Amino acid sequence: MALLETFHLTKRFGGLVALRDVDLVVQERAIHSVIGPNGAGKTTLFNCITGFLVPDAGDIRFSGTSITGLRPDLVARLGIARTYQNIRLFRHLSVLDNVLIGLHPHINYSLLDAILRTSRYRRAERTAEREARELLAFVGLTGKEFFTAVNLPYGDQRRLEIARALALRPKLLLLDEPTAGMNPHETEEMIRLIRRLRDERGITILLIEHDMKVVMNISDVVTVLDFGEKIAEGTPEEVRRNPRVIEAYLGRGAASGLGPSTLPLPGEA
Amino acid sequence: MTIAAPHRFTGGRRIDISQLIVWTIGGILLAIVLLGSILTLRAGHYTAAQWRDFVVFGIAQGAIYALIALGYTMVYGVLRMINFAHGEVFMSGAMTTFFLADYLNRSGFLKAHPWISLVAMLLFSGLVSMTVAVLVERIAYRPLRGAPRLVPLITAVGASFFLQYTFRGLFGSGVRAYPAIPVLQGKLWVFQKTQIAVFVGVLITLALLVLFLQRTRAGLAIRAVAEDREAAALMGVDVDRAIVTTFAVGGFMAGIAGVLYALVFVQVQFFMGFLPGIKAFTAAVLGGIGNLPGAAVGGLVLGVIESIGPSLFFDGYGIRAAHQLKDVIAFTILVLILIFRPTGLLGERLGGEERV
Amino acid sequence: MIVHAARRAIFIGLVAGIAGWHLSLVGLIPAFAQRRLVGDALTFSYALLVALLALAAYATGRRYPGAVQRIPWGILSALLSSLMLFLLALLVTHLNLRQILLNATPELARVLTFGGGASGAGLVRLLLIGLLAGLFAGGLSALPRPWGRVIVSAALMTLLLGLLRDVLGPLLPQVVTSFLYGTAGLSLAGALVTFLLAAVLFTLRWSLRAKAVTARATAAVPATLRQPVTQALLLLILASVPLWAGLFLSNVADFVGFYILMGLGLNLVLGFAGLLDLGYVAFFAVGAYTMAVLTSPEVGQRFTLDFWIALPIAIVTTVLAGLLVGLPVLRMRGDYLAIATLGFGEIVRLLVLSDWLKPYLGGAQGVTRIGRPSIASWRIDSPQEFYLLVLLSCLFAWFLSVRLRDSRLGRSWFAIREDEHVAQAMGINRVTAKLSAFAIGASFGGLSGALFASLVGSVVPASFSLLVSINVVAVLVLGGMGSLPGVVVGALALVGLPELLREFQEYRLLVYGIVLIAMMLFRPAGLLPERIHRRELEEAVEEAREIAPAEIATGRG
Amino acid sequence: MRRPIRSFTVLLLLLAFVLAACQRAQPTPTPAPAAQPSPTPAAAASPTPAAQPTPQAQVTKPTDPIGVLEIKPGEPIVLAWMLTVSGGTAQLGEDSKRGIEIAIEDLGGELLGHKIELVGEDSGCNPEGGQAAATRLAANPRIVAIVGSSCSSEARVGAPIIDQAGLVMVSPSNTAPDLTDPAKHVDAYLRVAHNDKVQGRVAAEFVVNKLGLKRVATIHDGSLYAEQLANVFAENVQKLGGTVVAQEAVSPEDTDMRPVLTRIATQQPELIYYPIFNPAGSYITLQAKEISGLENVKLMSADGLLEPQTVQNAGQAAVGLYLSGPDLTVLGPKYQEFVQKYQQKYGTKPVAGFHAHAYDATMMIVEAIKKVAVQAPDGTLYIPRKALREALYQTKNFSGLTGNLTCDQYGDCADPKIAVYEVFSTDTAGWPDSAIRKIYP
Repeated sequence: MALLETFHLTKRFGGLVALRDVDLVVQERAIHSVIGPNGAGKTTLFNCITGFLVPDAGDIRFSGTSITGLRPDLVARLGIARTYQNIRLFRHLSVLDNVLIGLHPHINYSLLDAILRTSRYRRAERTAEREARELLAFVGLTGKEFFTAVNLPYGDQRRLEIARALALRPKLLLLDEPTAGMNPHETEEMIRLIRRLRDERGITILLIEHDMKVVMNISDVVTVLDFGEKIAEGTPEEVRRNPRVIEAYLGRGAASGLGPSTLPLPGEA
Repeated sequence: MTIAAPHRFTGGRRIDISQLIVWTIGGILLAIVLLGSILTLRAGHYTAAQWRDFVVFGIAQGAIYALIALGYTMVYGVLRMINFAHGEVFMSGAMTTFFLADYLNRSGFLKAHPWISLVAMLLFSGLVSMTVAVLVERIAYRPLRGAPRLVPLITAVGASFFLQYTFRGLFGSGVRAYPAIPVLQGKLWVFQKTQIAVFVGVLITLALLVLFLQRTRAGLAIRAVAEDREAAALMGVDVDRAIVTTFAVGGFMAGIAGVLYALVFVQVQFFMGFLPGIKAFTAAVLGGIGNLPGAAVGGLVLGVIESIGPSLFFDGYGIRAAHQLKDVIAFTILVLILIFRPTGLLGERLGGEERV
Repeated sequence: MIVHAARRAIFIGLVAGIAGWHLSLVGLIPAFAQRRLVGDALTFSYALLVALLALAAYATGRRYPGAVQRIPWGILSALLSSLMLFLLALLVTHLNLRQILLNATPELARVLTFGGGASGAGLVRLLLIGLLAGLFAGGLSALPRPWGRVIVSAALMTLLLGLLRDVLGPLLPQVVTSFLYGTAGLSLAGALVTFLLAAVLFTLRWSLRAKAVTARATAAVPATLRQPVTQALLLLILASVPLWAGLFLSNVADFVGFYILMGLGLNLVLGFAGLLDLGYVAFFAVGAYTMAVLTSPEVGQRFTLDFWIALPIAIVTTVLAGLLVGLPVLRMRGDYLAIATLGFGEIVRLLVLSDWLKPYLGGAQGVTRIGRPSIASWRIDSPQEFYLLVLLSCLFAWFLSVRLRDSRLGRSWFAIREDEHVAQAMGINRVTAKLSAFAIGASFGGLSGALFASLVGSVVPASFSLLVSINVVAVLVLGGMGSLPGVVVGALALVGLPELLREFQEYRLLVYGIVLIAMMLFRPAGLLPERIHRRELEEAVEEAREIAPAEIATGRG
Repeated sequence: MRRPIRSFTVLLLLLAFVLAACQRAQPTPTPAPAAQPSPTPAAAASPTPAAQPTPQAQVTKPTDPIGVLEIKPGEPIVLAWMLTVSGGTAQLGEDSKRGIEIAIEDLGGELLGHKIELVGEDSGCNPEGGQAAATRLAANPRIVAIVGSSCSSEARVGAPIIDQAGLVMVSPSNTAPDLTDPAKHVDAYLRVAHNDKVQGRVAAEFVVNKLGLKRVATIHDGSLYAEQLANVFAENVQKLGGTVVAQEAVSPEDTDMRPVLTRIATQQPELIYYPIFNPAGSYITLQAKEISGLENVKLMSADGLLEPQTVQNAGQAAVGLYLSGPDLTVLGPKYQEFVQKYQQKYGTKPVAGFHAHAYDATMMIVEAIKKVAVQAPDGTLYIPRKALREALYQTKNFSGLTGNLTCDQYGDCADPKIAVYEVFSTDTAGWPDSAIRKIYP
């Protein structure tokens, strides 16, 4: 069953067309990757889905209902969480607070409860903290609850960002280059983490990734964007063989900083 | 695989109650202003000549706003920050030059060579303001480059008060009156000669500024930094130097504005920079901040609205002493522009930065 | 190396000299010439000059590891500054600058040269003092860890006590007063005793704190504050202020209270939610004017309400005003927000000033005969009685601030402050979060305004100028944005102290300017940084050191 | 030893609080400041009738409903000023302050064996300044009485605060009718300056009768003084058969007066009366003649602009300006003597119009203190505050520099002599004679 669908999604910036008639179907419990050279419109796609950009035309549906033009916070509350290419944590807050903020929509007490510290407030805060600690444990940050986010090592920051996104209890998680800047070992771990997200928590994953190894390794479906248009879609195997994809990458490979060698040729593992 | 779209989305963001309220308020204000104007015009208290006078006064005042606004706009274009202390830069030139003017007057030089004296005063004032502007940049802004945006804004406010009360301490809180310049007394057609001097001064300064930005290496560097600071740095532009130049040029113009202000309004004091500063900022925003012609147009438009507004908008309602509401009009325009068209009348030249 | 060091010493010496010129010519130094601190000799002017020289020496010397280098370079720059000061004295004496520079008086020359005048004697005096200051500063900084700090703190304490003679004198038992104070300022013996006592106290405090640190207790001060006994004691002291403070001090305390209230309110907006509101005075004005219109027989409907009925109405009105200001500026950030709110603040002032609204709001003449509160048969009239009301309001605002900070609303403000975009992606409704910050923050300002109007008995438009907003921002910046104790410290230092030092009044805005710039340059987190923030930082750094020493990024705080 | 005593006093104070609170509830709800001043001394309330200290009084400290000030031997008698000494109106306040200083000098700096100490607060010629200054002065319990304020706006908000604190103030230069209006007058407030009911009338007579002008416009700046004087003037002009064609307002910070002047020009006035302060006043003087339709209009202002700054700032444009104000030319030889002292001490002739008034205000206060003060054998001086006020209200035929002063029950003590001056030269070196001359009456 399709969790997220876009129909003829189009977004322009002045004269530049960032997305043109993009149709995308993300199946439930899939790990779905979006790839494409720089400037292909991947991040714009994410921004449209999460409500930060209003598409010029087209429709976005989440679990069958249209979410086009919905305010970002409402989109988030429906169960779409995201991370960022250049990590965006609440830098001067503690690790725990970062996650607690993610839990914001799920904490229910009134202002009066907070002011009077009613039992309801205390219960909600306790539950929230427990859940936050669980999430931190899940991503492997136990013991660092009271670090300030900026002081975490790079890999931990990535993980914290995921924990924070998980706190929204999302059905769909958008990951924007989760392995960027990581060493092979860290990348390994991240791949494992992403798998666990789907397997243990049943979260559908939409992924932007530059590292082809990662893409080919974990994706169920891969969509390829080029100049805002969808040029291919299918299993990693299919996409890898698609001549248009090879052309898109090879043709401008040097210019986009992505040499042909990064695209694993057929036959490679 | 193509799917026929079941629904084609055409509208923008779904309607938001907060936005609705804001638009309603804006609409009501517009209606009030329009109705007031119609009532005033139908009452017909004012002759055409008087409306013309209002416009003339507005342009004279607006030209000074424009000159100060250029400094705001340049700094904003380059640094993306509001140089809150710019009004004080303007004041510092005017205040200091009073003593030169006074000296020239006492020694009789002013009477004998009014033009030379005027040029000397303009240059002197420009240099003083320039020095102050550069010092402010060096001390209050440069060490904080790269800090969160709030931080230089706070130092700017601090610098503004520091300068105001420094000048108060140095020269006293009293009002000083510039000597009259003999050749600029009297009228030429409907204009005072001083007003004409202001227009001419503004035009020349603006022309020189455009030439400077278009034709010199320093100007090129400034434009490059305004466009993209990192890229400019990579291309070998000395960013710090370009920024200092910006402040220097902006300061120089503020200094010139200071003397022109003194020509028209005669009296100067330590607090004189505050209101013109805010107004000039309004003008810069009105024209589209970062946009040089915009600042000039914004200044003139603001000056004219301020001059005409109280009579045109409020007389029809029979509001007492409507002139008092002049600044309310200016500030309301400021807020409305920031809400409804933050890119200003002529558009913001230097896009790129997200302002959701 | 030597050339570099010399250049540095000369540079700092010149900068300090220029600072000295500035302070002299704006009149700050001569203004304090009559304020004697210790005995008949040490005036506040002299203390300022010596402090300037010592500071120059310290700034020059602190680069170097040992006393051997610190002291001579420090002395060099202190001497250079002294020379600059002497030069100014010479200029002032021999050129007639008074026509232009108001403060270039012979008196200034006398003060600058420590009474020696612009002559050889003056030069010798100045150089000698420069030498001593350099020696002193260099020596202090060369002392082992706590001692330099203890001596400086004790000296400052002594000077403060001397400065506050007129205020403290009448409060202390007469025996103490007559021992401590001479005809003006501290007596010599009094100064010595104060200094020693203060030194002992600071040493004690330091060693206690050192112990606390080794015991790994989280931040020492808040922990002790949190203990109920300390809290109760503090409360008792605060509540007893009107009994011992007298009319004048109570009045000052009231005004400090108004600023604490406003500071706490702006703290929600600026400190917590990160929205720079330069028009905060609008809320103060709305509160004050609502109180005025409702309780004064002079304007409006000619009816008067009781204070206690008017107060909640005033607060509700301010909340509405907060929403009204908040709505349009929701989408703005940073500079634009600051300017737009500034515009709002000015609009409010201009409207209450206008003849147009005069029948309702009193115009430029304002409104007088504003009602005072009474409880049963007790009419709260004097500043002393009012103090209790102000104190209660401050405590309430503090309490509310703490509770909100620790709630999900507080967290959503922090999120907006840190990254508005991400906050939205985390499901935080920007509209509610910002509007609630504006509305609740405004209500504190309104409360403050209503109390202010009632205490003073009159409101006039000029009381609600931009300066009030700037004042509140400065209070926050000094104390530390987001820090509640910071608000109190900021208000005491920036509102209380100038009230106590009459000569200071004229220079208070100059000092605000310096405070705003200097704090942002040297200590952006404020004197008492936001507590959570600091605690986390300390722990984090400490623990992280054990785990991954290489990867700690130095935070902003 | 002192400690227990102190805590005991604290307890007593607390008790006193409660008692005071209970007591105050019972009588009429009228609060103290609104109470009408009684022209006759309330026999029961005021302890020491006018005469010199009586033997009984020497032993016991007098009582007084609003407090008794105790000045121990060696302590000074503190007088205060509350004047505008900064900004555009600085000359006005500075001039008055000098008047006070000369008065104290004339007394030899001493009164009843105590030194006179002068303290003061800048009140900035606006309500906010008055509020702040009054609050500060009210908080200083050592002050006996205040000379001030300079501007009427200051007094309107300041006087109630002073009143509440139990102090008394005598203004040298407030002229707004409101301040001594029976309905609005506060008990603590007296003045030796003329009431503008007089000034406005004289100005109107001058304009209509002497100049023969019928169409006038007025401008005020929102200050109490300007607003009321403009109104009184307008009323009187109408009474005398003229018409008031426009009544406008500017704000003290305005610099561009051309739009408002243009609005006035639509009504073609023959004279514009703008009794406001500097710098706004000078802006109007400077800009009025630039407006088409106002080329031949006459300009007239009042004592707020009666200072050299007006001429210095406006230069040639000020020539021909009429200014109403206190008539100093008819004052006797005592005044001439005073001016000489002034010149000796400050190196300039008086710079505004209210130095003599300040001198008189000070002397009036000193007289009243002499009347009510009670001296204990050890030299301690007791000054009952309510009695001091009453003594001031009883001032009769007090011979001052500005005439024979007699106070009425609403605090008006002046012997008003108003003149109209004309600016004839821009030379302010020999102010006032070198720049202005009296032309009426």
